[in-house]
Amino acid sequence: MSNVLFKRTEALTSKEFSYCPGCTHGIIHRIVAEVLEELNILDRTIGVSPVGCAVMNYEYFNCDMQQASHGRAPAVATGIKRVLPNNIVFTYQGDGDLASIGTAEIVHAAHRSENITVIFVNNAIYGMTGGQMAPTTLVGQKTTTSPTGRDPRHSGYPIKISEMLATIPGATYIERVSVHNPQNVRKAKQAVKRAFEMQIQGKGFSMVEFVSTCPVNWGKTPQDALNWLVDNMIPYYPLGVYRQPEAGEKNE
Amino acid sequence: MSNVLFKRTEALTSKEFSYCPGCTHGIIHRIVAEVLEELNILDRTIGVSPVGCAVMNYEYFNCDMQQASHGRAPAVATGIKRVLPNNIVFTYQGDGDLASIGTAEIVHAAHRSENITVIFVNNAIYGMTGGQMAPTTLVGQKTTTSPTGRDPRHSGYPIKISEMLATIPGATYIERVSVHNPQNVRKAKQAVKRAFEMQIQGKGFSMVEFVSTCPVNWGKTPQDALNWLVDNMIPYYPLGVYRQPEAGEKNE
Amino acid sequence: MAKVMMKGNEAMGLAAIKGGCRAFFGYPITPQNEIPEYLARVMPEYGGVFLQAESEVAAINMIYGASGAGVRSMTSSSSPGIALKQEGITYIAGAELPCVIINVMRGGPGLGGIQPSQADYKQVTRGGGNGDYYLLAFAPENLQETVNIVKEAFDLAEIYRNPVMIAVDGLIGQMMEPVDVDMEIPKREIPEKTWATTGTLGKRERNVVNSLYLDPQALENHSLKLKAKYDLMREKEQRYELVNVDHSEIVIVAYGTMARICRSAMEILNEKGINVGLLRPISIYPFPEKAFAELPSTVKGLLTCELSTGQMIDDVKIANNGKLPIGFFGRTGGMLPEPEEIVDAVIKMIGGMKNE
Amino acid sequence: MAKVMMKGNEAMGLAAIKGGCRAFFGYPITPQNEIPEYLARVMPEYGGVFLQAESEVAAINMIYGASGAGVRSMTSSSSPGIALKQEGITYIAGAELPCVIINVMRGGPGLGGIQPSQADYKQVTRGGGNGDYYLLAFAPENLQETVNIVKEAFDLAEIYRNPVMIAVDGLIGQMMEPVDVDMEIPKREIPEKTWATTGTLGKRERNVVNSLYLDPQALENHSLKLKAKYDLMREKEQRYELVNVDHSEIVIVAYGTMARICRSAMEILNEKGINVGLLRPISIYPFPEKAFAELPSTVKGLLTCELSTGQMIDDVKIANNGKLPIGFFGRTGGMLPEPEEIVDAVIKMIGGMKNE
Amino acid sequence: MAKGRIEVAVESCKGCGLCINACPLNLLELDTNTLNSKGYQPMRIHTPDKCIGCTFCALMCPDVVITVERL
Amino acid sequence: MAKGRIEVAVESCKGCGLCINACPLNLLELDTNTLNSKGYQPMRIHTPDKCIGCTFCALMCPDVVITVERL
Amino acid sequence: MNSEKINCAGFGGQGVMLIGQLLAYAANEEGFNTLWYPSYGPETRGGTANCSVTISKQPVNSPVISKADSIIIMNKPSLDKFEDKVRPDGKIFINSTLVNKKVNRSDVEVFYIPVNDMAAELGNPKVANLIMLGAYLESTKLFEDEVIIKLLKKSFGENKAHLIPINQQALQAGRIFIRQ
Amino acid sequence: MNSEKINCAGFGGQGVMLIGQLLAYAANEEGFNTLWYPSYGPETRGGTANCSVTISKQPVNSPVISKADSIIIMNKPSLDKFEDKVRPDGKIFINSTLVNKKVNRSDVEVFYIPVNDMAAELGNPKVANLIMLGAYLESTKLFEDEVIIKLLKKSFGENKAHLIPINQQALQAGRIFIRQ
Ligand SMILES: Cc1ncc(C[n+]2csc(CCOP(=O)(O)OP(=O)(O)O)c2C)c(N)n1
Ligand SMILES: Cc1ncc(C[n+]2csc(CCOP(=O)(O)OP(=O)(O)O)c2C)c(N)n1
Ligand code: SF4
Ligand code: SF4
Ligand code: SF4
Ligand code: SF4
Ligand code: SF4
Ligand code: SF4
Ligand SMILES: [Mg+2]
Ligand SMILES: [Mg+2]
Repeated sequence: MSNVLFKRTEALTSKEFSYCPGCTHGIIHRIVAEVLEELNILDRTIGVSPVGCAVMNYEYFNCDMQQASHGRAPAVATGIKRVLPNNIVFTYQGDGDLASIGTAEIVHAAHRSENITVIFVNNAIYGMTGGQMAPTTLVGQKTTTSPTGRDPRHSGYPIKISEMLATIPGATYIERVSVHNPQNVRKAKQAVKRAFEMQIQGKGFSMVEFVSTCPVNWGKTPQDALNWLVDNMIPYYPLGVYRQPEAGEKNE
Repeated sequence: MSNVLFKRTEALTSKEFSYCPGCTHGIIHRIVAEVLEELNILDRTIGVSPVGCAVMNYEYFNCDMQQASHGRAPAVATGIKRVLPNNIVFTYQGDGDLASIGTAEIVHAAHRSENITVIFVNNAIYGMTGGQMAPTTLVGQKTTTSPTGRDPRHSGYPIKISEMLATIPGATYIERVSVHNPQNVRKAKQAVKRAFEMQIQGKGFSMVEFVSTCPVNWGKTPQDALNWLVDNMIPYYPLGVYRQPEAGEKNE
Repeated sequence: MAKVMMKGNEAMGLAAIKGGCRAFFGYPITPQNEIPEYLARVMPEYGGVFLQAESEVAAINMIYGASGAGVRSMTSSSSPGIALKQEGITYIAGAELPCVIINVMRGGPGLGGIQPSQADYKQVTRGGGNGDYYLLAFAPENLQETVNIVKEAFDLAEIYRNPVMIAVDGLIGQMMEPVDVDMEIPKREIPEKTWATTGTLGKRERNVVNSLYLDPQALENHSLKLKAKYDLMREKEQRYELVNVDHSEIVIVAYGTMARICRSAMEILNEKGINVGLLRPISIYPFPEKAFAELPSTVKGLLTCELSTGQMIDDVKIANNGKLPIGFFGRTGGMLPEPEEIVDAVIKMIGGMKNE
Repeated sequence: MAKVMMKGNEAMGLAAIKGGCRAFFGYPITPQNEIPEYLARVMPEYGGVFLQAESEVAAINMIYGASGAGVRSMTSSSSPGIALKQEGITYIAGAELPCVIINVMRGGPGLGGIQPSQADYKQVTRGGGNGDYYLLAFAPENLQETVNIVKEAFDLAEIYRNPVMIAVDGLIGQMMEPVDVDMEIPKREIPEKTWATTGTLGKRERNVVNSLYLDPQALENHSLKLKAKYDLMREKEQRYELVNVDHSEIVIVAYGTMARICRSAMEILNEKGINVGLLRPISIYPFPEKAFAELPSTVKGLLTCELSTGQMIDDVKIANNGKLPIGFFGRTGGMLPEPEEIVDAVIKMIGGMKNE
Repeated sequence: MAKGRIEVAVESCKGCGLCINACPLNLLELDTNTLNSKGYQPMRIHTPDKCIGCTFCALMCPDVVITVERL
Repeated sequence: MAKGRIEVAVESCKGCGLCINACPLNLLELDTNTLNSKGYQPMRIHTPDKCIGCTFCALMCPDVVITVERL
Repeated sequence: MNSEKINCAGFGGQGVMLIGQLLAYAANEEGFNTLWYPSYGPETRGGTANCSVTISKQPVNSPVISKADSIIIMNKPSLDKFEDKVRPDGKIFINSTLVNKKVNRSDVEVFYIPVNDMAAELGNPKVANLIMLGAYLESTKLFEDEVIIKLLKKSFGENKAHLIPINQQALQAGRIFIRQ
Repeated sequence: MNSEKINCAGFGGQGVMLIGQLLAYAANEEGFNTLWYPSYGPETRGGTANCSVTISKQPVNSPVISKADSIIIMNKPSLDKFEDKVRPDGKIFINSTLVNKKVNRSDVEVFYIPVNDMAAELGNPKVANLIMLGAYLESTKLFEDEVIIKLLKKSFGENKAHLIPINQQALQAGRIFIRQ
């Protein structure tokens, strides 16, 4: 009898993703879902959906979900986790959501070391609204609100969220990953697993930042988008662990 | 004929400060005002008042002023500076204002490297509203909303704003100072002068963080408050320059 | 139990706990600070959560999370802080979550002042968020009523799955009065929170808390469902007090502290032989239109009195529907009238009517 | 000039520039994105400022700063984004700064949907901020009217030193129609901005932009000054169109896209021999109460039609003051009725009136 | 000869091609003759015999429409 | 003998005492016999002769009520 | 013609919005009143995109088209969605390359035009929409090709000027198909 | 007494709020209706602080005191502010240590009590407010000292129990001053 090497995780519902073809949101969803399944926490997990292309992922993750207002997912997650400390709570947020409008909420979730896990999908653009500039948009990158390319004299240099949050004592675990090839997909999954393990162990705030693509608004084919990501995003947003607890500690 | 060694700067109006006796807000006001006078920029300066004990400092600084909503002074300053790039624009903000509700606005003013100067007064408490916990309140410090002392398991460790903002490429100049004795008052004035000079030279975002006192809500005499600041605040919030431009550069 | 003296804000904090509140998220603002400060001390004794949020915006979204997780939760703030919560509030209404919001009103607009005011009437009753939604909103006049309503609010919020706002002026928050926090409130059947996201535990279908309906027909259906709820509130939750309206020529319409001041004015008027009644809205959404139908035909005019430049008067006009002339007396910005000012306003109105 | 085809959002962007707007601060949200996107391209050509803010909250506070500095400035957003701006808006009103705010309305409450809606009527006309303040608010029905009003708005904002909101449903933002952006608008005398903070340059007393008045009497005076302004608006700025009201038995009250759909319904009704009029508010604050006084005595009923579950109807009730029966027809959540639905509603209303 | 076998939920495939690039043996292609009901040309394996069951294609599929079995 | 002279706007002094600690020569004290109209005991210099005009007191005064002159 | 109401629908990327816009622009050029209005938002992603155009000698009132005079259908889901939305005696233009279904109604005039195949033949799959537009224009006699080409020239600018001939051919191909 | 309305005013820190609160608490203990209401906010910082207390057999309606029956004045600015706010035949209790001014009105009963000096004599400057309260109670015969002491005991708890005697002396001192 044949042996299944890979099949769709049951931590995803059967609903088809609404993402554009080749959008890495889908890969990231699968990774998160598989981790929830493998850690056997799906049935006590409550996820928080952002406002962004992933807004409807409450239809995809096969667990209890709350849809949060734009940028406020960490506050919503805080509300949930504080009243249900034994449940697992995660947010899933884009860069417009987390790095722009939701800056205060992510900083203070880290600051209070809320025992939640944040999945941060940085595709350097506002995907859902049609491709406006994000704080993470690269210098020179053309978007609908930076039609001649992002100019640092006008808009500054892109903000590096993992680096910034890593200065906060309460930020227990922070890693930046990518899913541009199968090797990195595997690494990314390890990172997500470590992040949720932190939460299970009560160690406080954990976040995994994915550099991700938006083929449609970048105006590229899905594969070209991945290549562009490797050539442009990763050099500016280096992958790696930005913060992890020292042995035995909760946080600093 | 006698020679004036020190007199009240004309960059302050004659209106008496409403601050409590011994509150270091007053010293900081004087420093900022003297710098505006000495750099000869008072008549083209527009200051932005916060919501906090300093809310009425639009009555103290002898220049055009705008009173901003709580935490949004950097956004207000951005609005002013973008339309009047040749004017000098500064904000004056407390730690509740800047480090809590206004986190997104200060981070993104730094991120865009708005060419403004921020005077950040960190007294580790909400002074005006009667002594609630701030994100900067020290561990163990008792406040009306941390009645048994700040507990890091509940509220995390205090956030270090200068350190955090220093990771942002657009943050051109960041220094933390104190005014607990005349020597430090002089140093602090130098820092404020450097910060405004950055702005005059068009170098982008500058901020001086003052560790400051709130004798009334700390429940201490003014001098004891200064001593407590030296013993407790400065060790956690070390003084010094956290970011300055490398020679010739605007920012990173 | 004997009545104890409590400050309004603290009494509301304790009443919330007695009403089953086990999660409070808020942000400092005068004149409501004693609510969070009290709960910071006392909530831990009840095993509940007290957390100071980084902002009003964060606080209301924490409420969304905690209510969505099935826990009775409350936030409090004052006027500009409530303005900041508007997006969060419309989300909570849209997602049909219960919660209690206290607005200890101060003078506006903008930063305004910190003295007592009723100038948020429209902010409270019309919402400031987007879309077709309303809050159930109460405006009590003394601490006993306030405490009872805060307790009831948690039940009502769950029955209607809707946010309940309690709007008191700063004076009610700051004053002390004797109050019995254990006074019985109506027992109601509270529906089970089958919708709460508490983890499926493998025992039920997953729950989703959400206000997004991309299909316009679905969103219309949702809005009509909400509307049916508001219609039901209108039918069932109108609350008001009628004082001395029989044989009165003029009826004052006033709520909260303004109603108390009007009561004193009525005493003075009574001494002068002028018979004046009071129609006191307790619920301001739904506005007690029924009370107007109960007014006897002796009534020849209504005098709306508010601590604002005139906001509730629109609801009075709608309820009155052209029947009686409507006068207005208001003070605003934190100014509290002396009863004599209302006496004068009533006398003037009577004079005006006579001259017509 | 010949009319050119423009998308509503882009036409509003260009109209703003023609109206003297030299600073735009905004944040992306559907269905208004073409406004910022257009201005990102075009504003630099006019030497103006385009900046995408980190949030709606930041954007409205940038407007405060830029307006306070004397520059004509504008922000735009859509329903939940406007909810987030409420605190900033009450500050701007409190500090008496001019500015223009565009709300391209979508379905609510909460995140709701992104299809056209008029369910922000109360959010727009009652404010959602604290305190006694109002916006001057317009709700045009086609692109030419929209463009003209956007241009005028900058003048009106400065004349009244008050924010002006232009509320259009998403359809007006998204559609293309022929439009002449250079059509003349009324010339008005614009007061000098002596209050702007531009640096004293040693030439004048310092200026302060502020909404704080800790002394309640000062705040009351300030509120009364604002009220006088709103009363003046009420007197001078009521705008409306009356269509075919003479000899009509029923007058429809509708604005924006709903008014256009009603016009089509009126044609169908006309063919059926039923004479129906239209009272179309163009200003929604001040609400055109004067228009109701102009209705001839032939009119026997009003039918309020909205893309909401019923919000403007409160203003209709107030303006009508009990005179005529008021019916309601609404679709919401992004649903747009076909003209036939309105035809049916009118016929039903006539039937109902006959039966009474 | 094949060590692995893949199955594609063709109706759900969006034809993004990420799997194609991921396959170390270049076994995959878009089926230019088909258009699924969503309007996409779905992926197909042109040389199923060579599949080694490495799952790379599945790891990269954003729509999680690939199942891989060991033979 | 004095090199400096200080002047205090007594009605505006809040009696906080920060100047007192700052004076390197310990010349300052609160005037316990006076209460200004704000209700504070204002600062006074008890030994004006010794003032060296170092301005430390003025640098530390939060209410900017001290003027220092060189003599 | 007194007034014409059109719905165009297809997959995002098939250029249905452009068909509608060209009709609206042309109408404005020719002195008609007109209104173009897209369905917008995330559901256009992957799903169907569509737009409505009203062209009229009178001012355009309701932007909502209850019953269209013509509908242009570029894919199958759109036929399912819009088949009922055309008035009796109206016209349905169907991209028969992608729609292998027939229209159920018998009270309308239906044109099955294999525009994708025809575009492939012309050597540029992207002009399928212009072939459809040509067919529509030929059938309704609304506007001449010149008007459309003038508009395309303006919008293409110099960079894309070389694409004008192929678009012209596409329009022609559509017209010829109808004539036959 | 049917009803008594009192204003207490002074610098922040002089304990005027406590005077008012003790009166209100005592009233509640003794079965009266009562309402205490502070002025609040930043203007209390440095400026004057004051509170109003209404004590009544009837339910308390307006919390606003148009004309007080008694006012307690702990500093000079408060006298300026409140002098007019007492009804004819009302009482004014003045801290004459800090208020070196006389009351202008002749239609009221005025008590000049040097409470700061007296407190200094008692050895604890902080009890000036209790001396004032004692004086007020003696003059109005509202409550016995026992009620006040019981309340203070409750609020002081064990930590501050040692302060009870000095407060008791202060009340007494105030009473004695009035009696003389
Ligand atoms: C308060 C508010 N502001 C703005 C929007 C509009 N909006 C929807 S999604 C989005 C941002 C999407 O960008 P991002 O978070 O980067 O997610 P992505 O779509 O790129 O995955 C915005 C601004 C909204 N719905 N609510
Ligand atoms: C939107 C809003 N939220 C809250 C408040 C209340 N408030 C006034 S001042 C203040 C904070 C003061 O703390 P901080 O910024 O540290 O200044 P400090 O008084 O300590 O100098 C707060 C929360 C307000 N006015 N507006
Ligand atoms: S718009 Fe971009 S981020 Fe959003 S689903 Fe499409 S490709 Fe992905
Ligand atoms: S409350 Fe604190 S920060 Fe505010 S003026 Fe007083 S001492 Fe200074
Ligand atoms: S499992 Fe490996 S070898 Fe087989 S098709 Fe997929 S990527 Fe190619
Ligand atoms: S990666 Fe998945 S969706 Fe993309 S082409 Fe391959 S099978 Fe289809
Ligand atoms: S100037 Fe120096 S020496 Fe003189 S009083 Fe001041 S601190 Fe003392
Ligand atoms: S520092 Fe200034 S305010 Fe303080 S006591 Fe000295 S002179 Fe007075
Ligand atoms: Mg993004
Ligand atoms: Mg502070």
